[in-house]
Amino acid sequence: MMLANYIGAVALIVIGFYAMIVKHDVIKIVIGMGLTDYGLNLMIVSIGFNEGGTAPIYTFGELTSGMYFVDPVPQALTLTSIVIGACVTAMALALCVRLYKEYGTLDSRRIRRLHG
Amino acid sequence: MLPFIKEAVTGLFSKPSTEAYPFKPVDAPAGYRGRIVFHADQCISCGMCERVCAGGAISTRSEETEEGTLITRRFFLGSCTFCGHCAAFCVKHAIELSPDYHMVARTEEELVVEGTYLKKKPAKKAEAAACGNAVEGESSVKPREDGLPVNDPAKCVYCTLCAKKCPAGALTVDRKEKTWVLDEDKCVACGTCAGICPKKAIIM
Amino acid sequence: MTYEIFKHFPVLAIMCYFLGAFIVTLAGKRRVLRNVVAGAVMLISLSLLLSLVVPVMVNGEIITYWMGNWEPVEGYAIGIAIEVDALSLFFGLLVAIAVALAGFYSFRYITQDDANGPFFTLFLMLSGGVMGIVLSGDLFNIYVMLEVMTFAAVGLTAFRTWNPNAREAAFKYLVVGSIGSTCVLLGTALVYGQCHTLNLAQISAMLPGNMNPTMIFAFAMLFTGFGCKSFMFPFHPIAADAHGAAPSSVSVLISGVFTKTGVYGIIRVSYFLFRTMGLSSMQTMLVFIGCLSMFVCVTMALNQHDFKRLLAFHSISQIGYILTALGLCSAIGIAGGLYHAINHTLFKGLLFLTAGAVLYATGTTYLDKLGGLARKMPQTAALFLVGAFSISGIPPFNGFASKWMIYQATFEKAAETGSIGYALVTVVCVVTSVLTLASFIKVGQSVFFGQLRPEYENVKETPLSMRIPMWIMAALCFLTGLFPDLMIKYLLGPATAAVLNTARYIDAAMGAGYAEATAYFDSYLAEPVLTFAGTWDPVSWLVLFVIIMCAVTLVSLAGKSGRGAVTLTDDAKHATFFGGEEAQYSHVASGDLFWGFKHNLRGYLGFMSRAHSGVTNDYVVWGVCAMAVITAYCFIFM
Amino acid sequence: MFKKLIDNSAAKSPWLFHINAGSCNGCDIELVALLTPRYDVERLGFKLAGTPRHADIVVVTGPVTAQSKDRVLRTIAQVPDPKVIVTLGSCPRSCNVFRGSYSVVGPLDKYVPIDVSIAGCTPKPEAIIDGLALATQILKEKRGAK
Amino acid sequence: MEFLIKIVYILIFPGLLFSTVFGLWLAGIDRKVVARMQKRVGPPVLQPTYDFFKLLGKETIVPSSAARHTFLIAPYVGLVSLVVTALFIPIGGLQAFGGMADMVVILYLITIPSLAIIFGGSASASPFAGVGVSRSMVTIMAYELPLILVLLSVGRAAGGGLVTFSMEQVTLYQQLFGSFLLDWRLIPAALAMLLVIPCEVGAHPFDVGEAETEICEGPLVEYSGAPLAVFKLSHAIKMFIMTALFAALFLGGISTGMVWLDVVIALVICTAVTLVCMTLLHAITARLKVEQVFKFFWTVVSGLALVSLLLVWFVD
Repeated sequence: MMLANYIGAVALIVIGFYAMIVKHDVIKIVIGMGLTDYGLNLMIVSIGFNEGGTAPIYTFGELTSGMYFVDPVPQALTLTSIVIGACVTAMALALCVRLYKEYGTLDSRRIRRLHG
Repeated sequence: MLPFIKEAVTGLFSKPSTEAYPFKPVDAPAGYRGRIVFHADQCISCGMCERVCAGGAISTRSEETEEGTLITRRFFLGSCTFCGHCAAFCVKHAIELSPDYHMVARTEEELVVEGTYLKKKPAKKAEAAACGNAVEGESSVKPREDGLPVNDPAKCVYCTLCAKKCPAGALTVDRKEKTWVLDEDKCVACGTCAGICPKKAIIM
Repeated sequence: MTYEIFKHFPVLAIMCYFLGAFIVTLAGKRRVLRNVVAGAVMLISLSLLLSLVVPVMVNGEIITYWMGNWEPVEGYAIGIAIEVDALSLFFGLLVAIAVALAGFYSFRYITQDDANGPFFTLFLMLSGGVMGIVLSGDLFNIYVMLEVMTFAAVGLTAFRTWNPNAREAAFKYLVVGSIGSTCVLLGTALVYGQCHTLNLAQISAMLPGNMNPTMIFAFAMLFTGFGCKSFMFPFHPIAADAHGAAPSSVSVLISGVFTKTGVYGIIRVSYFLFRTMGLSSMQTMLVFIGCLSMFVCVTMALNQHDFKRLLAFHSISQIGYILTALGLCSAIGIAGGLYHAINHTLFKGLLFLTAGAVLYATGTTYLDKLGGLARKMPQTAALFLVGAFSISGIPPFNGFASKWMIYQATFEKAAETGSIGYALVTVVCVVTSVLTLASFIKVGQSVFFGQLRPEYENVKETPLSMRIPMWIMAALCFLTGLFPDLMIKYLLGPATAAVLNTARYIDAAMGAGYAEATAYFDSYLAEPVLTFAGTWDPVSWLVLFVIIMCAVTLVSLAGKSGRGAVTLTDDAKHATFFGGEEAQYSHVASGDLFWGFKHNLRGYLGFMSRAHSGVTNDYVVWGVCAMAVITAYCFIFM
Repeated sequence: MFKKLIDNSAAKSPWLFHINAGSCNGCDIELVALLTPRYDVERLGFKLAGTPRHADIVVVTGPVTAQSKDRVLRTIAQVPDPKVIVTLGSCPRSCNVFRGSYSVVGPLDKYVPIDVSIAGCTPKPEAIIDGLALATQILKEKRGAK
Repeated sequence: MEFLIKIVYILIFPGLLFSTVFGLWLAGIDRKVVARMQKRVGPPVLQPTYDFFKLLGKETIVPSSAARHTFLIAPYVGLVSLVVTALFIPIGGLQAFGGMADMVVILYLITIPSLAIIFGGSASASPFAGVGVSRSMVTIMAYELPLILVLLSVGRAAGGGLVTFSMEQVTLYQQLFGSFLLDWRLIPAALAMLLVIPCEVGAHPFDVGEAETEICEGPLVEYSGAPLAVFKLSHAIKMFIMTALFAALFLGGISTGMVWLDVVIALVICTAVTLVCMTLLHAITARLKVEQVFKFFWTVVSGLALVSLLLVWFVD
């Protein structure tokens, strides 16, 4: 089960990079960035996962000695990283809008005033 | 590059080929045309030199005095091309280009060569009448005593070359009328007409 | 502990920036109030860090602060730590100084922009992010700060609404920068998976010696990620774009400070966390990347037509120096690299500020459109010369002192390893230095000297409030170059010792004896002794210079009676000699220069110019390739 | 302190700047001939300078043509004091055979005072040496007068 | 007393006065011998001195479009830094201030005078100067690569198994083990150095930056009077410094036990090196084009130096 998670994560990251490398539409590049991010988040969550673990919520009543938690730290990390990813996507899309206004295109091959 | 090294090293140890000029005077080579020397006493004021001078370096200034006309011929070396035409055209060899090349001056005056002579007024016009269209026979034309040219009408073909060449403009020749007239006042007796005449009709 | 009070200073220094960032927005359109708040924040932060110099640098304390008082329990550090050793403080000081000077410069500089309200918010966020990275003792915290910093930097890059290139640059920066962030996050996640802790000290106690393929991968990822943030070789084009488009005072931060976080990250990763720098393969890699960055970027810089873009390429070139020096893994190399880091911040900051002054005065930084400004802006020109001499390593300015140490380091490394390759590294360094000089002569000739363009007849000197930060930077450039001994004693020596003494860092965080118990640290290393293969004594040089200058002056005064007059008027006699023609505007500048060089290297230069195509996808390809190559290299040689 | 040294050196190291004001090149060639091993004026300290700013002696050849007039005058003006102006050959002195041409506006002394004229068309190198030697004397005089 | 000796060092012997006099003398010798090689008489040996003093007496024209301060200050900075550099180079074992700067520092210090010329020319705002600046910089780029290779070879050879940059150690090593010129491994480096010297000094055939016939002396085009004199003096002193550097690097081992004799020998060597690498080269070559200079130095000369480095590194 965890293997599927990792494969999924890697697949997402690879697809993300693929989009960033091959797709010339800047929106698609942003989508690629997003995909990479999601793949990573998936991976981090998977790292903290323990088979059969419960949610790391400390309640006196249900806690027994045989129970163990999933690692809460990666979840915190993932949350942070999701927020950051969302910010980055928002920022990138905002820039895309401005780029379209300024260049009249979303083709990355034509947005190359800075070169050489 | 190696031959050059050889050349340089041999150059270093051989005598320099430089002239020691300012310390040791150097003569100009034969035939060098340098500073103009004007022998004023030989000049007959024909003006040929002034005519042929390309650079316009020669000018004449004349001044009437009691004894005659005081003529000053001025050669401005600063305008001279040293072509030697003036000397070549001077029948009297009054102009000479010396091999003196040292023509350096701070002022204009130092570059001027001048000569002055007095052209005396003609003493007499005695045999003036003798000229003109002589009719005394074929070979009766004799040179005049005052050195002015005489035409031999028997030989003359009235080609007008002499009139064209006369520096003083003293000759008037008419082909139709077959006349040859000399203005004695103007004539300087330079001999150009005699020299130029194709039929050798002018005698001096 | 006598230093108890100092414990709170680092976190305060960070929080100051973030607090300030939001308080500034309250000031709204009231400019003075905003400036006062921002200025106070920057000064407080700076003074907090300066007060740490004595305990950390001189007395060798390592200050650890646990956020929320979450101290390690049973040898596991769960809380977020702020840990300040000499290395962190070194970079922290560098950040605080650069931020303060750039900030004070911005007060006036930014008035030309239409939306200057959010500027200081972003600016202080950026500063806080950078400060957070260098003072943090927590890997994930570093990532978060990295993102905050990147975010603010992207915002600031796109900030200039009237600069048509700003959005493009910001977008590329964001996309390619995201590769770096991805790498850092991936590495962090993998490290956490292995160690179940994010505390730097604890990781560096646990990881070394326990390398497995996952960790090698994690190392490669972290290395690439921080490399991306330092804009090392294949990531350099975005740096050039971003520096060129951002306002100059921000460029100072991006080039002088932002890149240093990457360097700091690389030091932490390879000297502390994984301790891989002992491997000759790692040294070779870092040195190779350094040399490549150095040479490629300096040749790119020679081809540029924009003042700031040229400076941007030089930033990466200088980062190449730093990486090379750090890659040597010898005390003198590290000291040289750190020295160059602080010098680079100073002189590149100065140069960016002069570029900003030119932009402020004339409205352009395009080299072909400038010229002769030294007559109108003499002080800016003088400051530019100081910066240019520093960066090209002209004694006695600071660039030379650090470059000299780097040469010593490379050459000694060559002798030590017997490998001639390191001697060739010295050669590359020297050649790069000369090419740097060349490109600054190009800038000098194009912007400050040569003929004054007629349209700049009414240009004025930059305002005093902008000149003061520049003069301070220039003075620092001069002083840091003049006293390398003091620098080594008080800043570089402790920092170098900190780099080489991982055990102390671990013990400070985790309790004494922790390092010895867990891993391969025998004991503390002695203070590193820096021995040089040569000597350089700038103070004596200066003294001799002054003495001889006095002598020459005296002689020339004595001979005044016979000397010709110095005349300067505006008549035909004093017009420029144009072979007799009337003086007219004719400026040999920018692209006209260095034909002989360009002609001989035209193949290479043309190729490089085409390769930097400006297409985002190409840069992503480079980044991904770099990631792949570094990973493969690590797997093969570790 | 160095006044005497400087005064003495003034005549020993005259640097020339050569202006062609529409010359036929004859004089130019002769001037350059001075630098050949045969005449070698360098032994007297003469040197051809690349720019009027370095020159002590300005050597002008050629009648001053309409095109060159402004250039010549400007270049002469740009020579630092003390300076000496030398005309080489007959042209700059009097326009020589070019006088009256629609394109000649000379001679030079209409515009600037000439210190030394070297006559000849072209002057013999020895004459040029003489002229330049005279120019150095003038240079020294001017230096002394200051 | 110590202080007085230092002052004498600074102002008289290897310092200001001596380097001025000897530099001008070297320049004079150079001009004289070039002339003799070309079968000319040539100027008197004191000619550069006359030139210098004459220029001092000339009017200094500051062009109206120039950046005045840089224009006037640059020559003096160049001169003074050059004289300071002279103090750091051992002359026949006599080290005035040996322990203060090593070879790499000297490598950088000798670029300062070139920079002074470049920035001075740049400040004069002449397009000729612009071209000259460009060319001068290309020549600096050209010779720096072989020069550092030469220095590395010497440093390696003098370091024994290790390396050194110290001039003192180079001298010491040569005193113990003989001059480096006698070491076959370093002969290519010495040759390279001999070619670097004229390029650094800006002598024929590498004087593209100050080509007086093409670009009106390049950066010096607007200079006149005293600043020009100072530049000419710098040029002369540079000849002295570069040849002294060569003497120290490759012929440092000559020791007779008497310091003054060593110094005299070193000065003779300086003159000889000047004659070989500047005078002879001047006499037999024409000026190269700037891209030829660059190519020549980055291929042939660097190649020579690299061969030496490799030999020193791998052959015992």
